[in-house]
Amino acid sequence: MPTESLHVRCRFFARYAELLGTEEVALTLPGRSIVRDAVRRVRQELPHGERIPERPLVAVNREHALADRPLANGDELAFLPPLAGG
Amino acid sequence: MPTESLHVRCRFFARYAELLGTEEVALTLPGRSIVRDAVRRVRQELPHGERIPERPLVAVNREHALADRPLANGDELAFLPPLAGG
Amino acid sequence: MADLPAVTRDPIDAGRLLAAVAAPACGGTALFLGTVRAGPDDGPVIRIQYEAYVEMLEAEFLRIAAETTARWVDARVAVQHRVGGIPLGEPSIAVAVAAPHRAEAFAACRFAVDEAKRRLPVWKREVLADGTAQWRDNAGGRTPSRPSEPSGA
Amino acid sequence: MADLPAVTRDPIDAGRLLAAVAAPACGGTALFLGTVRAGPDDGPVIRIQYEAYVEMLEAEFLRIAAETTARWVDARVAVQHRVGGIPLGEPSIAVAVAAPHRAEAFAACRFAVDEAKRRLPVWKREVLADGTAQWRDNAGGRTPSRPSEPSGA
Repeated sequence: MPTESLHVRCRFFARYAELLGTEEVALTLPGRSIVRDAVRRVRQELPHGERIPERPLVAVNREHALADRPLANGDELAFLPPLAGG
Repeated sequence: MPTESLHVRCRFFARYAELLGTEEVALTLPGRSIVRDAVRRVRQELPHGERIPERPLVAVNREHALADRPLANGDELAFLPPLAGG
Repeated sequence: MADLPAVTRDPIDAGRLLAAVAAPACGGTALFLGTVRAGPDDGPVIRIQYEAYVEMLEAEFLRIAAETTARWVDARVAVQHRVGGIPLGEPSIAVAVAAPHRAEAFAACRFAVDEAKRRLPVWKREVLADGTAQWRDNAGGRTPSRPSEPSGA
Repeated sequence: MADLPAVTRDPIDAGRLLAAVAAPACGGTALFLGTVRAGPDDGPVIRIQYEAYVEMLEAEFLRIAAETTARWVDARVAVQHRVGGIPLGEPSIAVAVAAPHRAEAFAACRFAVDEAKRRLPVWKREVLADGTAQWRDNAGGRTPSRPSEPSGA
């Protein structure tokens, strides 16, 4: 089974962009990573990453996603602060 | 107790006006009459009065009224065909 | 709302009802429009004439608005019913409710519309292409109407 | 509806949504407008900035519209969310539903609005008169925001 690394794009919105001081990073993850792995990497490796909650709302490719969703190469992850739409 | 006669105005709308060929009649009723008495008089005495149902929807002074509502001198009764508002 | 007539012969302007209920404390506004509808079995209806007991229609619709604000005290309510000839597809009734939150706005609007359908003294006369006409009630019943007027719009 | 953008920076025009859903078979139309509201404890908010994950906002709102027509198959649905700076009192969201009967129109409109509030990736930044700003979520929570931009409208 292929276990090459995955390249994903992480985007941060609203308050999360303010907390991290950035709106976007590229991340390389081991094959068969899931959303939770990407969140952990962001929290451990980005400056101020620990300011992001352990279980933030995340979207993958513009759809709400659960923490155990498998990631694919090229996915766009979005870290979403508590919503205020409407 | 006063039992002089009552003078009321009866108005007919939409299909009822068509059935009776009139939109309005004046009626004189005994004192202490109720809505049901006025309906009975209309059905018995007006030409084609029997075309009006025995228990039509009636309003008194622009408010829906029950058949046992007492009438007062000068009341305006309205005979309302099945409603179609909205 | 005081500046908006509850009964009109003119086309209903939804924007006027929305403006009439707008208020800083109201975050949700629900509007209902009831429209003259061509049903699948309606035949060639060319226009619909709404007849009303106008004085009672106005009084009853304002009572319904007052009952609505009595039940939802923070709601602002505007109501309007059109009478006379109404072309297919144009609204005959409008109810707008603004409230602090959406649940109240929806519930109050629904209440006022349901009461209106049940209580307003209005009758619907459908004029068909062949010149005949029929009364149509809210239960779907049809009764012939005399062709008592010329069929021009 | 195809000709109406689901996301806009311009003022929401309720008439356009109503026109987009109008159809001969639809006798009832329900419209909801969510408005930027000044609550009793809101302080001197001078404007509200709606930020969004715009690509997802558009996709998610259209998914909600599609889910609504999947549940109410005779309903016609139009949705719109405004982003950017929105003055107090102007709508930020609009949902219009036309359906053959009013019960469906109300239920489908309410469903779409509830889903929108729960799912749309939008954030509300309140700018206060003293130049500070705060994020405001749908649960009523407030979090300070950095004054990262000039406070002019």
